[in-house]
Amino acid sequence: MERKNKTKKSSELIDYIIIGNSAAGLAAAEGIRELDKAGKITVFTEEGHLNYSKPMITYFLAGIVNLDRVSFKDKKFYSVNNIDIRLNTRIKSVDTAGMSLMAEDGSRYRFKKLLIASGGKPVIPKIKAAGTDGERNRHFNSIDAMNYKKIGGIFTLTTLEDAVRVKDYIEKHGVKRISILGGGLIGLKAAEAFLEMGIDINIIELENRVLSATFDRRASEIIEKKIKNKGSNIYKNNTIKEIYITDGRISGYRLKDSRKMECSLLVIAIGVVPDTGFIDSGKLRINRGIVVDDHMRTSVKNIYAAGDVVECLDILLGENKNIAIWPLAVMQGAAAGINMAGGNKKYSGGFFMNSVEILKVPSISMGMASAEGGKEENIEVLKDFNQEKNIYKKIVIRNNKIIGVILVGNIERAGIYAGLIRNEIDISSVRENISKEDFGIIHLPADYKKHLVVGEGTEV
Amino acid sequence: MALKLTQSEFETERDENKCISCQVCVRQCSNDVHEYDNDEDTIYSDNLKCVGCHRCESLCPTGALKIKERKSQFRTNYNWSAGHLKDIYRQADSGGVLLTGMGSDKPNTVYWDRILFNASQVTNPSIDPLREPMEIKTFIGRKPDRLDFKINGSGKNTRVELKTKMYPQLELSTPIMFSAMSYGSISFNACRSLASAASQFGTYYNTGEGGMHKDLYKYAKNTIVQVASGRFGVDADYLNAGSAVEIKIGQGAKPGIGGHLPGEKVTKDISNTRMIPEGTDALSPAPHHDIYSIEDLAQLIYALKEATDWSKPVGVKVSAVHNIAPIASGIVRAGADFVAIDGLRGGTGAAPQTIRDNVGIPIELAVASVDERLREEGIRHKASIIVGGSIRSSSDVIKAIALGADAVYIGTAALIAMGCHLCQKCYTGKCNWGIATQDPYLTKRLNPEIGTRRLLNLLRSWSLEIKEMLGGAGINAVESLKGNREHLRGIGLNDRELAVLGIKHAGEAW
Amino acid sequence: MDWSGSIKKMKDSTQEYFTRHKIPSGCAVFGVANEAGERFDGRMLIDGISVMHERSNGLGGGFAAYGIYPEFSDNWAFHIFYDDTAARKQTEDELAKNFKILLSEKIPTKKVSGISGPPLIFRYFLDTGDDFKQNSRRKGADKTEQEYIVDFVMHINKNIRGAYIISSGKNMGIFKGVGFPEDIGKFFRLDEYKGYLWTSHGRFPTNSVGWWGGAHPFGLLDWSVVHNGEISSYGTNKRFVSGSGYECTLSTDTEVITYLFDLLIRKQKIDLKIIHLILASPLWQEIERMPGDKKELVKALRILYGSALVNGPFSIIVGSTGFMYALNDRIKLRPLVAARKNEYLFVSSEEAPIRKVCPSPDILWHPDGGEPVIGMIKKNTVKKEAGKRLARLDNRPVEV
Amino acid sequence: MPERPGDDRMKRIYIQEEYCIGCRLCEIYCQVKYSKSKKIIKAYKEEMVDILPRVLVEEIGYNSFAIQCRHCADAPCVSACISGAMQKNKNTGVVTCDEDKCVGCWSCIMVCPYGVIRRDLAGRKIVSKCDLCVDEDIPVCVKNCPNEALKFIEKDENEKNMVKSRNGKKK
Repeated sequence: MERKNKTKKSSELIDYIIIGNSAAGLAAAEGIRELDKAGKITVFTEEGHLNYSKPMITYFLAGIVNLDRVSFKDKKFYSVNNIDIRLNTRIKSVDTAGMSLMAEDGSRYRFKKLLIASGGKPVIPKIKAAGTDGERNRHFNSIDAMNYKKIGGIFTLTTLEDAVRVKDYIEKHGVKRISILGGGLIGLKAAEAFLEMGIDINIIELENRVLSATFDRRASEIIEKKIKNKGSNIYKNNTIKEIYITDGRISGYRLKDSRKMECSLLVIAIGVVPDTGFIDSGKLRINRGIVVDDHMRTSVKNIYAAGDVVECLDILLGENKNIAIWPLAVMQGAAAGINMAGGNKKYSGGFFMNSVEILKVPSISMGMASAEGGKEENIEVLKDFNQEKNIYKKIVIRNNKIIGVILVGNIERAGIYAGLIRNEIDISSVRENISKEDFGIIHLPADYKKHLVVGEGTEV
Repeated sequence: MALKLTQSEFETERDENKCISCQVCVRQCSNDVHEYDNDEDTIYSDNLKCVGCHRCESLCPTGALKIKERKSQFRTNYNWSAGHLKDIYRQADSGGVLLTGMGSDKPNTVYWDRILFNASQVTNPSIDPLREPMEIKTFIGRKPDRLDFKINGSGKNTRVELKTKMYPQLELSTPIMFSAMSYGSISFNACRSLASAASQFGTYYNTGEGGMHKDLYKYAKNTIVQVASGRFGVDADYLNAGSAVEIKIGQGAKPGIGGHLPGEKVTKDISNTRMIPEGTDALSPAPHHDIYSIEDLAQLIYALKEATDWSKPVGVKVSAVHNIAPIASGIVRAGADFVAIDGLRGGTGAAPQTIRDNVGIPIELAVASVDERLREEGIRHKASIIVGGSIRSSSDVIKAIALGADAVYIGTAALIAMGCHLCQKCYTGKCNWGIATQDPYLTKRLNPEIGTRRLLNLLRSWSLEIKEMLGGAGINAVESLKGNREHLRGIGLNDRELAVLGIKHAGEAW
Repeated sequence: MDWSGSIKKMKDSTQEYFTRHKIPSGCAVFGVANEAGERFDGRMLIDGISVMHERSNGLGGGFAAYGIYPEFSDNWAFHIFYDDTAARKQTEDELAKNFKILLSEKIPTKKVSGISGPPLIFRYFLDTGDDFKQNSRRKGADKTEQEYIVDFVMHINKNIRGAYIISSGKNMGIFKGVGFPEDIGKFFRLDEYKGYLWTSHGRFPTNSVGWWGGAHPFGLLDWSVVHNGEISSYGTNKRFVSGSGYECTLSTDTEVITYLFDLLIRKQKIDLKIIHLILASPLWQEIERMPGDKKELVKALRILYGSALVNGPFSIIVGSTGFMYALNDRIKLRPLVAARKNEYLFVSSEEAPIRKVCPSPDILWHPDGGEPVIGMIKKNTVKKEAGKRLARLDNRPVEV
Repeated sequence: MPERPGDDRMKRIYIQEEYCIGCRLCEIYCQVKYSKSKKIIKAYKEEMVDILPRVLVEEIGYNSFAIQCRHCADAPCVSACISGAMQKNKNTGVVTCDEDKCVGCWSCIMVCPYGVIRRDLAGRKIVSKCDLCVDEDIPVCVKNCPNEALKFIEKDENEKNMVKSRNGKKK
């Protein structure tokens, strides 16, 4: 009672508030509506687009889809599900004790249940900079998260707005080559788009190969070779030491190895971290991300979290981890929504997976794919490389169970491996077939095969 | 051996305008007739291997294939027919007995086709089976000489009570049963189709001499278990599981000959069912070595009745041979509750061709003379007569019953319903229709659900046709057809044949 | 060709024809029984059957009468047709060899227009001798007296060309011939006979062959059967009775039905009350609905006597010393009407004859298919009149 | 929890692998259905180039079966779809991919445990999967299976059949 009185303006009490209008947030809204048709749902997003799929922005960039088609829910979604959507509304703070939150405009909202699905935000390293901006001739000593947007030609690429701006910039300045800082997932996803557009790229990667976290050396090599063939370059074991700014726009940079590079557009893609800064954490436990249990409950009653902002069970590690990928965000969101509405849906955990296609070479990696064995006795690695067709397949097996897979060149039926990982299937009886090129359900262990063939649909 | 004196008997005609090289034919032929040439995207066919089973033709999605009999011309010779030449070539190749499958294809008189059935006109109304009851329920088993009753009360309160205890009977919803085909000679899926169809339709199938697979025990109520000279799969459970026991003495396709299931067909399941070691040849001796005469048969019948507590009809199956009438009489007097007679054209999985085509007599003549003989001896009621050996249609059934049969056994017709195309290559074990094979790649092709449905449809359509014909003749119960030879007329038959059949010639009135 | 016109020339081949061929026919049947055993003369039957003139075509008519020979009630009464004296001589030789002939005479007839070419018609009252009376066995042969009679009748009918025994019971007789039944009745002077049970038949054969022996009723021992319809189970029924030694020489439905009655009732001892469960068995669907005991009984009857099921259209009236029995086929493809008035039971193809002789019956009904109509004769009354001399009958009209 | 009506009562394609004879007519007819003319001979001879069958026959020796999208109740491909192209129709239970929306990210391929979604590279990069022939009474693969190894029935009926066949099976 006392707390309520603290609230200055008499604020609205909302049944369900969802922070975040993306995969997890909207899956949760749907989950709530499965059980609760009437309760009020309000979704806050700092972005201005009704909804869009973050992974789609590179497809938008590449021109595969236009702005109308980046949404993953149609326009009627909000009205059909009776959802109050608040665009351009950044939440400034969340009072976990007082069960309320405040928007940047100062309005306060009380909630019965809250879902934090605020996603991730890009990591911007602090880099020495030299030069002035175009308008005020302000000098930069360095760029960082606070100021990088003020310099033309330096972008991150995690929001649709980023993509729109990159696209405009490319067109406006006739950009022919783009540098990408970071050869990880986001970097490569950006590379996929630029290459599709016919733009050459320079990738600057700290490690000795691209996709070092999810690929092994061979897989990285295949991708690197493909990129290099097209006139693009990869600078490995490298990073940007200094950025040169001319008339407020990036004009070049200096690498760790002292090489100076010209550059008219730099995409910073070294990673994302959970966006939790606005939360007055109080009792809400946050590690790298918000800690949730298998029902997507945070440590504070009636507050849930899902998506890229959380860390929850990685079934391969057996412990919580932040795995910022779309499929898991949807599953987490759906579970959170059902639980928020009084249902009981367990999120059974997940593991990392990713699909990227570089210059018509599709690749998928999942689980602990970069493991090479040897270190741990119980890890075994099967590899099959067809140099002629540039097809590579790698299976990582631990205790007779698959824990990691890399497929390059031929990704057909990749999900069968995902199923084997998720269901922790003992594959010792079918080991000799598991890395075959035509591997299929028929090669699976008898019981699991029967489960798939005779059953009607999986509960993965 | 490079020199081949035998020519291919079939040719596959492929319409290249229709062939889409989908390779269904390639995948379906167990004889490797069709081969896909990847370089030319063309399918080539090796006619020499074609047995004319029509599997590829049936599954070809574009109708591009046609199987044709390939008649290579020999010099016309009414004595040395092409068949004789080919047989001799094959014998000179192999030095062995010529084997064949299914029933005789020789142009002997098919008396069914020389007999016509009657219908009512004016003096007697025909009956519409769609509007009036039409009864084809049939009982198989021994009938008592007479019934004794106890009469209680008098006048309107009279109650008549049956004192005689009836012998066990098989109750058939239609006078058609599936004849003996063993698990081994046909696939499990074929057996299961027969069993399940019999069970659903309310008739019986016969295990043949191969025992009963344990998965088929659930159909035991509609099963006649067979005891043959090899005694395969026979134990007390087996005998007591079925609703009747049949002692197999002979089979129309190979009277006087035993059976031989080669070891490669004796799979684990079959070995369990037959109670013999896996992979060993299953040899059925030509005679039962405990039956060298009629009194021995009586002992076996008695033994089987004892073993089944006198609760089931015990019958005897014999081939139709020259002395079939006295043989049948002997069997009835030996205590059999039914006599199954298998005619010259009866089918088989494997038989020496010369036996199949030359030994025995047609079932039509056999049933006529057996029925007549049993009536003359006043013992017709003591046993039912079941006839088989090429019952091809409902009209064959009608005619068989009018000649004196109680019911018929169908084997070949049932197989045809399940897909058999009478290629006569059962003995090769490569049946492309999944019937006469144990190769798991081929047995899959007979989905017992389809097999069952097709058999049920066959039984249903024949039963309906039987009802139509009965109704047309003004009969509404199949009992009134039995031995009713007045409803039959011969056509193109001589006096001797008419006399044996006991029928008048077409054109002769009552 | 009208064979009746030249019967003397054609008689052999006519009989031959009849023994080889079955002649389908439509018909009229009419029967009257007095259950008290009171006798009445044949005019009632003639009157009755005459109104069903349309159901006959003049090629056959006949009557069976019970209780007409009380003075010979313990002796076999044979009515025999002869084509000629040679046949008569041959037959009488056989009769003399096998029986003691108590009386032999021509059956009295009178000229009636429409009746032509009758055969020689004789009747005999016979005694089988002491052997049967004492042992009901004869000379070691395994036969009852009745079987002996049956065998003899079969023998004559089959082997003596030109002779035909039409009636072979006791205290009963069959009168029949080619012509309309009312004319046949007059021809045989049936108004002069008195019986307690009469059946009559008018025939409509579907061909032009008229043969006196082929007219109905058909008789064997005490049995007489008149029948309307054409059964489709003839072959089956024939083979069934043939298994028990009955040889169908006439190829008529009536004959085979007579044998069925004789076989089932006399030999197999099946009670009259359940005989319809065999001859016109209930449908399986009806049997399935019956209570346990009855179901078991009817099922057993059907399993054992399936071949005695009479299939196809029929209505029959069976006469016997003790009863009159009428039955329709099980799906009632032929008409049958029954009525009662006091002790009288009437059964008929149509209602008209009943109304003609009994305008206001106590009850009149249409039996269901397979539902028998049974009139049991009280035997006492019959016995009472036994031993009277054979005499011309008075003309007292029957009042009902 | 309210049931999705689509899932419990929808007709699905059930696989009877013991009766799959490996003829691949299902694949052939599926391709024909998605051809331009829908006429088998024309489709094969003139149009076939890159039409993918949406049903896959897997075969080793005598073991074979045809498998197509299972239209899962909790479809991982729908969760994984980044474009909103992959949708499960709540009324019919059918999972379909809207080819106009699909961007060919292969996320669905990555998660489908049946491996029944394939890359369709004939035109724009999209995925190809079984849509249960929503415009037909019976899916063409089912209709044209000569041995009824595929059945198009409701869940209840399938369970009944399973019980039946289990009774008929060796233990």
